[in-house]
Amino acid sequence: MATVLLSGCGKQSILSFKSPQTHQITLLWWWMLAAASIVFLGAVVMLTVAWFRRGTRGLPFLGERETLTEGLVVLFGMGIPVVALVALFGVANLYVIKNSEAPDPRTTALTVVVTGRQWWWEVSYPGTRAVTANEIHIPVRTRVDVIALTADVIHSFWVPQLARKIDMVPGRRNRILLYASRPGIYRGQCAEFCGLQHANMALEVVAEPASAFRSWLSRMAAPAASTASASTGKSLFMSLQCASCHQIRGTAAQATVGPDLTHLMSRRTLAGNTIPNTPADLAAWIHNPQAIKPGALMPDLGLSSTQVSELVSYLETLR
Amino acid sequence: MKLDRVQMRSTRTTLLLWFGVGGGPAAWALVHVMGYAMGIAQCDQPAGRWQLPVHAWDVGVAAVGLVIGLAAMTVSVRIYFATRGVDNAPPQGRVHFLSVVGLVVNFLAIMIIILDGVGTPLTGLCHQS
Amino acid sequence: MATLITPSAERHVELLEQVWAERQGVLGWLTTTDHKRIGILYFFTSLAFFAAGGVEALLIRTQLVGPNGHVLSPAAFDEMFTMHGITMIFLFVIPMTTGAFGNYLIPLMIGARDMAFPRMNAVSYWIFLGSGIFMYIGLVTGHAPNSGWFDYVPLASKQFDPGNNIDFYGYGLIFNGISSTAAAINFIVTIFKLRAPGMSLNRMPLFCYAFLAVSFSLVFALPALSMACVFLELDRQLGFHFYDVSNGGDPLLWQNLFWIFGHPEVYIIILPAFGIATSIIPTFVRRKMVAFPLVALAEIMVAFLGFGVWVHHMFAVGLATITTIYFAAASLIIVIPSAIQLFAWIATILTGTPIFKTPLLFIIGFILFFMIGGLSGVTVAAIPFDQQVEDSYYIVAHFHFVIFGAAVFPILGGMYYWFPKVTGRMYHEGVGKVSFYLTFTGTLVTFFPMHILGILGMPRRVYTYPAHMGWTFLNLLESIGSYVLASGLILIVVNLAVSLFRGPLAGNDPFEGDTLEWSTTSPPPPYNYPLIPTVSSPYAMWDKEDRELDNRRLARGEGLLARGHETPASTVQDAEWDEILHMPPHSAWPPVVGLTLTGMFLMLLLHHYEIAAGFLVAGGLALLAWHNKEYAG
Amino acid sequence: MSSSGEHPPRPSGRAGVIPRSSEATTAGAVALVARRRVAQPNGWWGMALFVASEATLFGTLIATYFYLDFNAPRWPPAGIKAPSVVLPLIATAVLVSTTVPMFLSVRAARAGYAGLAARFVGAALLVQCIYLAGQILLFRHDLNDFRPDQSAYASIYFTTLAAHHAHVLLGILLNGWVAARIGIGGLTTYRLTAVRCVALYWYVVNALAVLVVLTQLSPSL
Repeated sequence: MATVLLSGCGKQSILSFKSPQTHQITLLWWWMLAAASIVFLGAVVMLTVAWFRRGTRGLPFLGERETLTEGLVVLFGMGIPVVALVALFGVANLYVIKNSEAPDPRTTALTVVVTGRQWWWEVSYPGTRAVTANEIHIPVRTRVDVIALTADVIHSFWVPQLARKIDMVPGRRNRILLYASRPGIYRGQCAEFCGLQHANMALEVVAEPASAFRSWLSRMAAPAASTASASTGKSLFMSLQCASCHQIRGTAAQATVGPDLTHLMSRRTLAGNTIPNTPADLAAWIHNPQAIKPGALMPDLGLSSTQVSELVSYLETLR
Repeated sequence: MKLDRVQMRSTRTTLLLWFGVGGGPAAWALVHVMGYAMGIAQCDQPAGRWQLPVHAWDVGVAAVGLVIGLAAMTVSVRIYFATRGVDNAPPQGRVHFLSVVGLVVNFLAIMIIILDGVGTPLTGLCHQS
Repeated sequence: MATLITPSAERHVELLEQVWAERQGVLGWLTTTDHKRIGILYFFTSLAFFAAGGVEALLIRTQLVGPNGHVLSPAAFDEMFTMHGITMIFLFVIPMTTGAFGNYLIPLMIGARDMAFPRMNAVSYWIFLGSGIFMYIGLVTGHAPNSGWFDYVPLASKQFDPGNNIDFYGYGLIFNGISSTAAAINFIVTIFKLRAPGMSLNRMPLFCYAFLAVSFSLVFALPALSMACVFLELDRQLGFHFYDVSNGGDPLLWQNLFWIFGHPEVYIIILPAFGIATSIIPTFVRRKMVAFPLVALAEIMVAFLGFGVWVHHMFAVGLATITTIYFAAASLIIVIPSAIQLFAWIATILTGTPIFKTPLLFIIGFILFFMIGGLSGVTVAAIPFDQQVEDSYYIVAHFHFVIFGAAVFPILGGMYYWFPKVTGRMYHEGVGKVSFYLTFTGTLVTFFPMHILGILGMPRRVYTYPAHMGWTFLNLLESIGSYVLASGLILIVVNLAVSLFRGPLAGNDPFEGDTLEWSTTSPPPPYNYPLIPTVSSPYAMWDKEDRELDNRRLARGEGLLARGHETPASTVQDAEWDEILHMPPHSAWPPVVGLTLTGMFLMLLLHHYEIAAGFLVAGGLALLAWHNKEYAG
Repeated sequence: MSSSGEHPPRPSGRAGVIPRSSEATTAGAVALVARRRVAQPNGWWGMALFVASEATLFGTLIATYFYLDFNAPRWPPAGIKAPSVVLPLIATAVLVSTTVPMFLSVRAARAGYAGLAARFVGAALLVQCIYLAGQILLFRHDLNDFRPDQSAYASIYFTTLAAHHAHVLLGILLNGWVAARIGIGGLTTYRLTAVRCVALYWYVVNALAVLVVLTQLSPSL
């Protein structure tokens, strides 16, 4: 247990911070933990002493003088706490907060709009056509201004290793700084209860070198490559309800209820980071979403396995 | 000065005593509500309907609150010394007891008011936390 | 022992026995206005709800015992954690502390013969019972509230929750609030006006200070919740737009109103625990509390400051720092009254000569758990850290240490402590100790790992979690702990249940307690005291001269007050004997009023607004009939 | 510490007789009790706390009103004209004027004049009924202009007013009850307390009326 804590392993541990902001918050946490432990142990010691001296009245060494005892209560109950709390107020709420506050737009190089939806994340890059889902790509060591919106209920955007959380509240345009000191993939999860599948509403932040990011972004902005090979699957997609919820840019499918599938196969996972994005998982998902994510808004269309495989073979072309 | 039993029951003493107990907390409540209302009014308005001098107001209100709090503190200190060493029989016991209550209560209220008054000017206007 | 009977005293006591004779049987319990009987009704009702809430908790823990659990469906899980919260807060802790402990003990501790408004006391119980049943009808019919006890809109709006699940919550809490408000007003007036002559404010037991603080919090906090729920139902039923952002409303309005109530609520839950602790400690360490005035004011001050910290539940919604900083400051300083009390308790135990009997053990557990919960509470008053762990399991750990570890342990200790007074029999000490160690370990193992889970990034209110997150072991540990905890609680019930029949007779004052309730017989007679006791300190039972004086006065039949259900009323500050009141013996109207209100809310829920209005009128008529019988006061 | 031999303290500076309120059933005895006791009766405290919670309730409503105001781009929103000032202010002034007869009825009751007290309450009752009737007409008139399910402004506007009118109605019922009780049955300590409670209720409702009307009219002020 302690080793888990200290090694700071775990994909969402605030202890394995990867940005100056989370670094400071975690530092704050260690200091508070240290102070709290001292206070707690002090109390335990006093109670232990009380147990050993249960036969004798008064304080050890200091005796029974009531005013002295009351003075100690004032010292430990008011004097020391006031000092500690005022210090904490200064450090946390006046200093550290400067790094966790919403960033000044002039100091950020990139803006990403993340919209929470039941139960997935829509990610778009203003100024480009790029729209994707549950996967935020950012250039490493770059200050990114994330605009956190919601399309339905309140969600909360939380990638513990990179930043503190921010709620996505209807009618509010909340902002938060996203910054990754090191390339990597950082998991995040919705932190505000948002309904049946709150548990399966996760996302990944992919921090990559600027060049890789730029090529990814241009790929995302482009429409789907038109492929004749999977035409049956394609026509199925358009004829069944699929097209009434999903968008595939460059085709007739233009609905924006569900995630944009233009570059579906470029994503690592499906269904809000619930299952990996392999043809087999994709088939299982299309065949019966409710079995994998009960309550999810994608209906069970009752497709035959041939229909499913045709759909999958088409979707596989969306790279 | 020392208070005798009659003075202790007098309306004047009673009012002073309860001001000594409730003054600081009331002042804090004022500062608190004003500060929150100002912040919401200025920072959560969708269209720029108004520009409020939030920083100036926050400090000003905190100053007023501080004055009230200190006044209440003074009162309870005076009563505390005026009734020191009495036995616990009413009214003097009760008066002394309430003066002690006033001392600590006002101390706490004043502490918060100071943190507010010092903290807000050091905070950017409408920086989303 | 106060009722040392001389032949002449005997006559006076017999007279009182006739005057205060209680009705027998079910009718007696239905129409009773005796604060002790009402307290017992509260006790068993809230205990039943505690069991229900506990079962819900165990189901939650069983679902989370490992990754991808299938014990509960997502929908069922949401209903479970919602009902768990509502039950534990509104149907267990508040009715158990104010309803059961407060009702039974406050009049005894202040030397009164009943509450200030005995019939209103009864009606509070019947309304509480009605509201509890009302909300559980939802669960039984499969429409339990399902968006958390905090019930954030828009998730709770008609659009996203079209069933009537949320209506059980909205109407249920308005309904429940009536009961709590009535009870709170009753406590305040009782403590203000019915204190035994001589019990001036500075001679009042700290237990009463705690309950005074709680009652004031309830009176001023509940309107915010009731109004929030009224807005919610107006939005849901009649299409109003309080919370609807597309028509000028604001979902944060709900959060503000809810937490303006919700944070004082936290102190409403914890303060009675402080009160119980401050009455158990002096008895078992055999000395008076250290720094009496400081502890008294701390109890009041916590309740007062509790009204100014609500936004610390909203640090992550994106408010401006310049507004949140006010609440951060208040949230930090509110720690100090609690710190004062903690060190006062510790200093009292340290300088006294403690006997570690079961009740004191539970208080020691309470002190340790309250420190853990309080210290983690300090950490979340640091805005950036709060924004990191908010809505993670760290918060679950924090408030369970506060409202289970710190609020419920004194309740359990108090059950043991006052069991001999209420039943006249002694519990089994050995089994009691075992039950303490079980519940203590259980609580620690269940809730402590939650801190670490939060730090490891596990969010709250998830019905499942993936296997690869490194959360599995700790969740398993917690689930095991929850079963240990449950076994401990069951052992307590068994101990008390068996002792009720097999326990040795306890006598009036088995622990040499410090407050007045120990001076009367166990269980106390309907009139509580044959004569109104003399008081000259907060530790009335330890003023032997006063008790002997009482016995002499009883023998003389002085101040007997036996012309009817009489009790003295005294002045608010100095408790000087001011008038003699005549209390209502029993009344059939309180249950009737409770019934009409239950009917009204059920009809509102089913949209039969005319019938609901009919029930309202019926209730009004019942009140009219109720006030037809006049008692002074 | 304890004070041996001390008898229960009597009200300071007055005769040692402690009034048995329950036995004061004649006007004279009631007046005597009213003179004798120092503290406010329990019923008065109960009512004081009840109206305190009611005041908090209105505080919530008014706070909500301004919270929504602060969050709105226009207040009242487009399509709803700002409320007209004159009539509501006059009506409120009329209601507030009933504070006087309520106060006088308490004085009369304390002095033991049952009939007089009942008549004062009756006078207040009459004015209050007229007020409520007028307000209901205004309310219906507003409903013709805009409906509560139209916007957040409309919702809080009508809810606040309705809440206040409901409190006036309750006060009217209380007044009717207490007037009948005293007018027919004469005075008892219980009824004296009742008059004082109802009067206290009205003082607060009248004060709230001023706050509510100022809130209601704030866009036009």
